[in-house]
Amino acid sequence: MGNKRRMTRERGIFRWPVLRQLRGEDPRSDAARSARTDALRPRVEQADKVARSVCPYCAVGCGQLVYAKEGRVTQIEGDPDSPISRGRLCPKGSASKQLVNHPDRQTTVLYRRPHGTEWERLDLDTAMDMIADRVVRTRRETWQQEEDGKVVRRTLGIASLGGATLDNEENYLMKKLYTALGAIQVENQARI
Amino acid sequence: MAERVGFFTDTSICIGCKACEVACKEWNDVPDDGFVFRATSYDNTGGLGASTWRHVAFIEQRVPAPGDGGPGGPSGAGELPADSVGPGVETGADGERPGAVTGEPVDRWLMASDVCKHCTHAACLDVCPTGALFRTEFDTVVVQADVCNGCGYCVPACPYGVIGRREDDGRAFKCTMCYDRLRGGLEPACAKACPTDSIQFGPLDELLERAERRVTDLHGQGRTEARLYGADPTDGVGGDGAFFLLMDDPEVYGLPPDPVVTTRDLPAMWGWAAGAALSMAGIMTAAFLRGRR
Amino acid sequence: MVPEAEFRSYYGQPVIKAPVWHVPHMPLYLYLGGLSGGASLMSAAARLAGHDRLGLTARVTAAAGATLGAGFLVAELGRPERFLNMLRIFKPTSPMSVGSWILAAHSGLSALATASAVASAAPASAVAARLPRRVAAALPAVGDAAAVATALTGPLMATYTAVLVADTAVPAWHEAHRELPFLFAGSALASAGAMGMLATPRAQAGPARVAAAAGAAVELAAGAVIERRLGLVGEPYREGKSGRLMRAARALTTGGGLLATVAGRSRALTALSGLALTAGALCTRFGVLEAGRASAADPKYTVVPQRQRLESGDRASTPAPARSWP
Amino acid sequence: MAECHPVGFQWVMEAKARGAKVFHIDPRFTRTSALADRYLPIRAGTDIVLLGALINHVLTNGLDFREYVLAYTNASTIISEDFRDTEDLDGLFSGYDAEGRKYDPSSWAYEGAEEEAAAGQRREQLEGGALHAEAAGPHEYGSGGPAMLATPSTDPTLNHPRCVYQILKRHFARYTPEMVAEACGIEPEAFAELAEAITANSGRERTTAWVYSVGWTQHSVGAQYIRAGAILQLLLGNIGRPGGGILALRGHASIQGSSDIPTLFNILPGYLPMPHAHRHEDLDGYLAAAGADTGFWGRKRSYMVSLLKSWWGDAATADNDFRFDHLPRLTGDHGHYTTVLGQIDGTVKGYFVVGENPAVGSSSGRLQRLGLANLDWLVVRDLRLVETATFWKDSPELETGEMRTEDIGTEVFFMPAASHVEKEGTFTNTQRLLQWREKAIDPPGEARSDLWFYYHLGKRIRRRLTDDDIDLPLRELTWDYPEHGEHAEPSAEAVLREINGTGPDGRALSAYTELEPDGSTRCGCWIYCGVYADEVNQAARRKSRHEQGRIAPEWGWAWPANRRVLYNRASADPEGRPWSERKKLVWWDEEKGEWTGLDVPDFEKDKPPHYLPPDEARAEDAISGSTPFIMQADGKGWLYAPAGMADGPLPTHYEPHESPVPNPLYGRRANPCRKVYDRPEVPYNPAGSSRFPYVLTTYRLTEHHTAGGMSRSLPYLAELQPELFCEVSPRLAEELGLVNGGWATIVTTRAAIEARVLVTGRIRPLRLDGRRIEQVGLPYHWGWSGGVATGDVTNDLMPVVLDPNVYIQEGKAATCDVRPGRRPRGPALLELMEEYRRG
Repeated sequence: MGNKRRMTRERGIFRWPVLRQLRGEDPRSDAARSARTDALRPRVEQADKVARSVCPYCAVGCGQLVYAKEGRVTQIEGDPDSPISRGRLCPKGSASKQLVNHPDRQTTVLYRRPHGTEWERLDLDTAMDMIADRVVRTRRETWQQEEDGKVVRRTLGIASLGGATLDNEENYLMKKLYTALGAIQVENQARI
Repeated sequence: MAERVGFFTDTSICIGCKACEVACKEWNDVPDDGFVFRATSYDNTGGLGASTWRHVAFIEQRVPAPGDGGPGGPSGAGELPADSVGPGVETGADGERPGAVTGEPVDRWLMASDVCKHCTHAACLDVCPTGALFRTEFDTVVVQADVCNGCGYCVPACPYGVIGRREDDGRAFKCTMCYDRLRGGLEPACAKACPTDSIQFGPLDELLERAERRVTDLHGQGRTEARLYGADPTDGVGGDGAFFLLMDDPEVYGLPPDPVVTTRDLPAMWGWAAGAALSMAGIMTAAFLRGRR
Repeated sequence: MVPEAEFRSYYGQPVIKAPVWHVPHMPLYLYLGGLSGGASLMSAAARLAGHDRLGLTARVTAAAGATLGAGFLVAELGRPERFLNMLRIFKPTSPMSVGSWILAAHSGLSALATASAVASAAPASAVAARLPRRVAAALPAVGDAAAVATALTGPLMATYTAVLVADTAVPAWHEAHRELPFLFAGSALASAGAMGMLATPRAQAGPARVAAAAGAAVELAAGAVIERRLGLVGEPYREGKSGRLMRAARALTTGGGLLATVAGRSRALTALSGLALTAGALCTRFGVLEAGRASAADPKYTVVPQRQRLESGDRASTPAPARSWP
Repeated sequence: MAECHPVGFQWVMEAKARGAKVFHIDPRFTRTSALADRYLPIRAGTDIVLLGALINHVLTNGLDFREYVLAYTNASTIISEDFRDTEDLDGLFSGYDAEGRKYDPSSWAYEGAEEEAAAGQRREQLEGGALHAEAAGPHEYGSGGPAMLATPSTDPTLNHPRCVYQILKRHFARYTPEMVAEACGIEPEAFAELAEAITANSGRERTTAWVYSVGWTQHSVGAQYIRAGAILQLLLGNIGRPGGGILALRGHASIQGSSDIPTLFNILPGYLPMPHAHRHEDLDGYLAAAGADTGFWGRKRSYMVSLLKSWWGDAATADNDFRFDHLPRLTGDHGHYTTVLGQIDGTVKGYFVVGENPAVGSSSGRLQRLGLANLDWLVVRDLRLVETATFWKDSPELETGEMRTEDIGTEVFFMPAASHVEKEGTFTNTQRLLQWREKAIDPPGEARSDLWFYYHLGKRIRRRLTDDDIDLPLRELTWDYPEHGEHAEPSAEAVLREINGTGPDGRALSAYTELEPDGSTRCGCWIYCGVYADEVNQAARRKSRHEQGRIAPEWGWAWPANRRVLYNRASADPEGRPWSERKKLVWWDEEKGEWTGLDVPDFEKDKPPHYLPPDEARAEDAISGSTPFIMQADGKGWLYAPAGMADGPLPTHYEPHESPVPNPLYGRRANPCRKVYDRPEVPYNPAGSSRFPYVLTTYRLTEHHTAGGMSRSLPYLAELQPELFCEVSPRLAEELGLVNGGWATIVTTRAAIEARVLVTGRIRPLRLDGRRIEQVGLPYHWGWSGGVATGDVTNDLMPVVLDPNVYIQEGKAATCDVRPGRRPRGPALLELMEEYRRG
């Protein structure tokens, strides 16, 4: 923009578009511009981190660039370098910023006691201990060393169902821990 | 002034995924537009407005067997134009609301992503009294949200029914062709997301050339109903910065068949108004001359 | 009647957006602008013709109309606190921008004219007494000059709003762009005349009655032409809610106009005529807004004429002048 | 594909622009149909008839790619004379046990299998196969084949009446175009066009690809649908070649990974079977019965020992069978639906639900909720409060009075989860490509990654152990990963490195061929070995597509060994030369004496095409230089599966469990081995019942994701498809008085739900045998909570009928009734259900 420098110099009354108009600027373009408009830049330029990620919805595996600023995601869009997606995203992939930033996300632990009618708050550490206690107790109570004369070394008292958006590393630790616990009813969306 | 840029939306390869609608909203922070099941095929956002800057239309049709005739478009696409059947496109004086059912199997499902046309002669921009709407260095038309005072004039001025006023906010909004992104050398969010490249962004001249080639290709494949819309610089709005390849008449997609920028007639209007004003003065003078007697 | 038109659309949805302007803000503004415009013209003529009593009524009416109208205009904005942005720029392509400058000038002038008239009419008043002597002395002259100046701004006030609504994509408005200024001008005269009749002693209200009757005649004539010339596009002026309003306007204006010619004979006739004309002018404005809404809501008004244009080989184009607006 | 994998569909559009012809076969006209060259409507649940007819068309007209078929498939293999086909037994194969509703597959074997030297062991393997079938066994061979002869007797002339080719011909003879019209509702002309197109487009110069999703798998004959596709593609020479294949489009970001490193009951990482109590008493016994000894699966001891070593580390030694006994044993079906019945029966006390929402996402939602309500404790980990977490306060059963909140004793923990940008790790996409995700931000509040949850839960559990013997597997478990950050997040890279495996020197291994059976190597998932080669996270590679070729080998890492096209040895002819210049991918470089090409060859690099295995060869050494299917016992593509399938060696059309019509092909109506339950909680619509006259099929929409947990609550997606709707044809709407935009109630014996009506010509009534069959389509994304877009639960309608091979539910074809208007509320709903159940 040829007259950008002039505009940035202008202050106060001199920015009044009518005056700029009288000086010959086009009232339908240059003269009409506000200071905010002159300063506009894409917000991704302000990101302090750009993570190369992958869309969490279907299994096509589209590349995503996740822009974050001060610990908050400011934009998620396709990674143009990806040979799979070439920077494109479907509506779900395009909505993944909302998935992350959505105010409806539950970010605290909630607890419902047996027969309770409302949620209660529980801190994370306590909840983890309570869950560990229950796993250990249930495992002992339902341990099966043998069935029909055959060694089975397992518990049918603890089961698990995982979604298929789990990372490989997560699935691995799950399967490893469950197997060591003797829990065999370990299932995943992959069968559903 | 930078080179003029624009959108070429090739509806013949649109898969109706609505990524454009969502990508637009994510980038531009456009609020949701309500949650209404409209029973109009897979379209539940209805049309462009203050809170929908990209909108995908869905039209279910039956292609009549050759010889069935059908309303031929101006492009002379007499062979294949689809008859409008089913609760899709309505034909008739009353443009009956969905609910009526006529029943032939659908074998053509048109999908098209609509957007602000960024007209060469933009009525919204012309009529905006505050200068909120302005023409950018990319020859696009953008509302400055910090200037708009919500007068609402641009809303009925647009011959395409694009711009709307958000009633809870009070201001007018529409597609900016991601003006902020353009300033950073990025392409608009919708074009970037579009999985099949139905939405193409680039220098307008290049897009026009590409579009002409695409029409030729399609005609070569026997799809003679393909035609460009908004690509003609001599039309009533001087051509669009966002133009389309359509597979049926524009009105089938909810687009005006022959739009005109209303300000084309403004000089004449001022003329008639001046005449009326003078008449007023004359009558008033006469009234006093007569009333004195 | 116009035969039922065959046309195609997207689920019967409108192609263009209906005006978002609210009721009653928008039609009241149109009415008040017309009233103020007509009244200011009357005040100027009264000053020149020496009709002081009628002139005072007219000045007060002009100022009040402009002020109240501006109030409705501001209230109509989505962001009323930004009403001053109307004067951010001057855009000849925007009737609303031009109108804003006209309104600014007109309301300022009419306020000045009224202030001076009020001050002069009550010389003993505290207001005048407090003013510096020199200012007080100059006041009547300044006021008169302002009143005369409104002879220029007034008619523009009354008619620019017609351009404002016509300069849209709404078929019923745009296609009526020839007649609407006359409709509004006539209505403005009738309104101002009615107000003059109502608020001025009968003996001094003669010109007001003439203006009212003549204005009514112009309004009716313009309305008749719109209905005849516009064909399908004019349908909303004849049918539905807007049609009913327009018919009511026609009846009231006809009655009020006829009464105006005889209103000099009694207070009752004056009141009846003035009120009928005022109501008629209001109905016209409400009717025009409704017609615009109905015209935008049904895609046939947009599609059918355009399709006919295309099929008759008369495709729209943009003439060169419009491309080079400043 | 355009509906559910829009970004993947760009490649179909690209192919179309280059002249590819696209057919779309689906019960309803979808967004994919809109862009296809031809759309073929099909009655849900009849694809085997169509595929069978295509196979028949190829065989009858001799249109198969004969050189490919002869060299690379088992077409010439002679089958046991004990084998009887469905042609002989009216829809049954030999070996059916009516009482147990299962097959003894021994009569399906290759001729000579029973006379082999190690006959006893072979027998055991076959029995093992049958037992595995009880535990969804065939799924265990996901990356390998079951045991079978490496060098069976063959007839290269294909004339032997018992050779696979002739058996196939006989088996599919009744799959005619007329039958397609009668069963599927596809017109003979449309069928002819399809048959002509796929055969003309296959051979040396051209390849055809088939793409499927759960429309093929969620059936009581699901696995056989895929088999049918595979047979057709093998006959046409479209496997292992560029532009060919049968491509599974999977629906979730890492659903492939969730199978590879399974959280599935019947397998261990790398498709090694979970040991069975009655078959696998020790490691040797396990390995003897765990599939083939020839082909790369023959290295299973190395894979298994390396896995045990990576889990139990130094405690796992040759002396203690590498702690094989630490593995719990299966005794049958422990799958998802059986688990739910276990919840109702009270055997399952505690349940972890991690990023899943069975209360609305699994078939028969009511059954799921009855199960949840009978638990002692439930842990739900998710981004938001999904229905599975809140069922106790808002389940539909509360409204009907079947449940009361106060009566539900389930203790519920809701643990907020980290989103995909708040943690790092790998997803495995639908083409087996592992892609590492960098972390962008920390998770908010108490949200944590699932990695964090399981790691720290494990640590806490380990702090609570006793010296008791049952705790030994936990005490000895290798459970020590580097932690970082204020939340002590375990290192995902360290876990990935463990999955990759390490050698005796502690360095990351580069390939699964480096794994040893002696305990000197460790590897958490043998097929992923190499993802951390050279101590580099290969999955994190992001070399731009602009800087590399079409195969893009330096973007992420594909298992196995970064090969992008599986079995790509088949892209070259038996002598190792590309079938054609146009379709070349890998080939034998005689000069260098190695395989080379555009992709990483899926073959031993230096094994020449003319290599012939010596007798008694084991593992890959038993695979000849001219057979590409290196995971199979004989290196061949199996047109006929002599073992490994629970419901027969060849695909056979059976009607869905719930079908409005009898089987037009055989007296046997439905899959004789399908898994059904005889319990009051699991009701079925009687077959052919006039009470349930319509075909019901379910599906997804572009705008939503599965049961909606990640999409319904997002305003930007919810506004695009805000309400549950049913799609019905204009004819049906007219008949039933359904109004577009109004309401309909859809009823099965499981549930009655209401949906908005979308009347559309995209749903076509099909004319079958003079009878009009109406189909009703329902997307299944909605549930009762989640804010902006709520609706009844489509999955509540669906029956629990499972495929006998992989235990997937029949979600794509059932029957239903439709009534105009909204459903009754409260107890009145139960009355309506009762009325329907009475018939």
